[in-house]
Amino acid sequence: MQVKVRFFARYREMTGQGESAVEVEEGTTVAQLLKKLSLGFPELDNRHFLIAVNAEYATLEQPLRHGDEVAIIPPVSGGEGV
Amino acid sequence: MQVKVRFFARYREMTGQGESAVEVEEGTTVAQLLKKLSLGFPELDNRHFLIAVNAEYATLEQPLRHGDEVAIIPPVSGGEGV
Amino acid sequence: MFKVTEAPLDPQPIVQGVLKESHGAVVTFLGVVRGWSGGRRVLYMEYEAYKEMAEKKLVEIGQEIRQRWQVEDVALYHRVGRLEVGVTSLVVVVAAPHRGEAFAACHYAVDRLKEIVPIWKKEVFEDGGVWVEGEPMLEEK
Amino acid sequence: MFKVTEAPLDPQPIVQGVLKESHGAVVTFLGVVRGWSGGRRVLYMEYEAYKEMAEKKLVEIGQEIRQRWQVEDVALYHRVGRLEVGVTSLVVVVAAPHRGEAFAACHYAVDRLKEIVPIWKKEVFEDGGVWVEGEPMLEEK
Repeated sequence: MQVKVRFFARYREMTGQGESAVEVEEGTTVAQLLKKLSLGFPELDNRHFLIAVNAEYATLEQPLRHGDEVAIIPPVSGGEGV
Repeated sequence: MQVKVRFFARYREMTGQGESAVEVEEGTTVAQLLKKLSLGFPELDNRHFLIAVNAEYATLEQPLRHGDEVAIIPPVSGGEGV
Repeated sequence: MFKVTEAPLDPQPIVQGVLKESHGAVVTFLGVVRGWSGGRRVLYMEYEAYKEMAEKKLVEIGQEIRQRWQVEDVALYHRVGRLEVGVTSLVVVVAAPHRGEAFAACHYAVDRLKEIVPIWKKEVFEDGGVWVEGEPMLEEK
Repeated sequence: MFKVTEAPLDPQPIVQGVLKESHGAVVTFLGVVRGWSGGRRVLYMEYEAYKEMAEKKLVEIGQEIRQRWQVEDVALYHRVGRLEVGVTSLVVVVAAPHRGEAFAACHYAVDRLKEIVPIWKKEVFEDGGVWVEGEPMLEEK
């Protein structure tokens, strides 16, 4: 099955892409997807980010389904100065 | 000597005037002035107000000088709803 | 930056007047004439000020804020006269580097205005008007 | 009332959009691009959002405020893209009958936005840009 992975801010720049279609096995969890992604992007190993699945914060244990949109969410910094 | 007395809000309406020139003896205090005023305006006896002399809050003991502006300041209620 | 006026209040130029390059946060308070008071329909409000003293007290509030939060960019405008429902009677703007002091200082300014600034309002209903009186100050200054 | 947009933010229509006759207090927060960060001159900021999720989280903040303060009239607008110094990136407006809940809810909304809403900013200096990262959330949701 296929999931879409979206990268933002420093991860978008780091990976050089805003999104990527990734082929994974049925029942893959978020953690397993991240492990697979980190082969191509070692910085994804540091885990200084959260994960959203279909625009909602998710746990590492969450199993994915075909067509899911998975987003790498670095610590947010909207609004005015920190 | 003469002082000017200013009335605001309910006291302006009550006395029917915004201000009044009052003749008082040299060295009259705020308290003595109020006592004199209350002969004409008994409601001034209730003391539910503060006094300002020359646009600054003053005590009852403060002695007045010729030309002073004395204001009756009911509890303020500016801004939005109470 | 500290004014009692009969003219309509427009927050936008007031904000521009206090904003500096070092600021990241602007907190604005608008006091607005409510259409209801104690369940009764308000027709309009009459605001009255002891103008000279009120402006002096507004400046003092600005000084208090500078001392407490080292925040210098504060504006306090109060409109007086007959104000219809929905009309802005009060604009308080505080601009500061960060939001914490901007919120605290703006809230403080409004609280303080309702304690020491000689401005009064009369709520006018269909059957007449009532002067609103705030809490009497506990001690005289 | 809950928007992530590339368009300039104008607080005035946003205020008008939440104001009702029962309101006496409107608190507005403007987040503004600062010209200085850590003593360095900022040229401009780049704001980026995960738009679909960010707008969902803005709506959630509105719901949290309704539950906590029974305040319903809240607007949260965040601008994204390249924003110059002095430009407004964030507008939060809370209108309520009284000022206490309006200040509390507006401050809460800004704090919460900086915790859960997926928007990021890059400070761009003469010698390059730096993505600002807030505090990492302590626990995952």
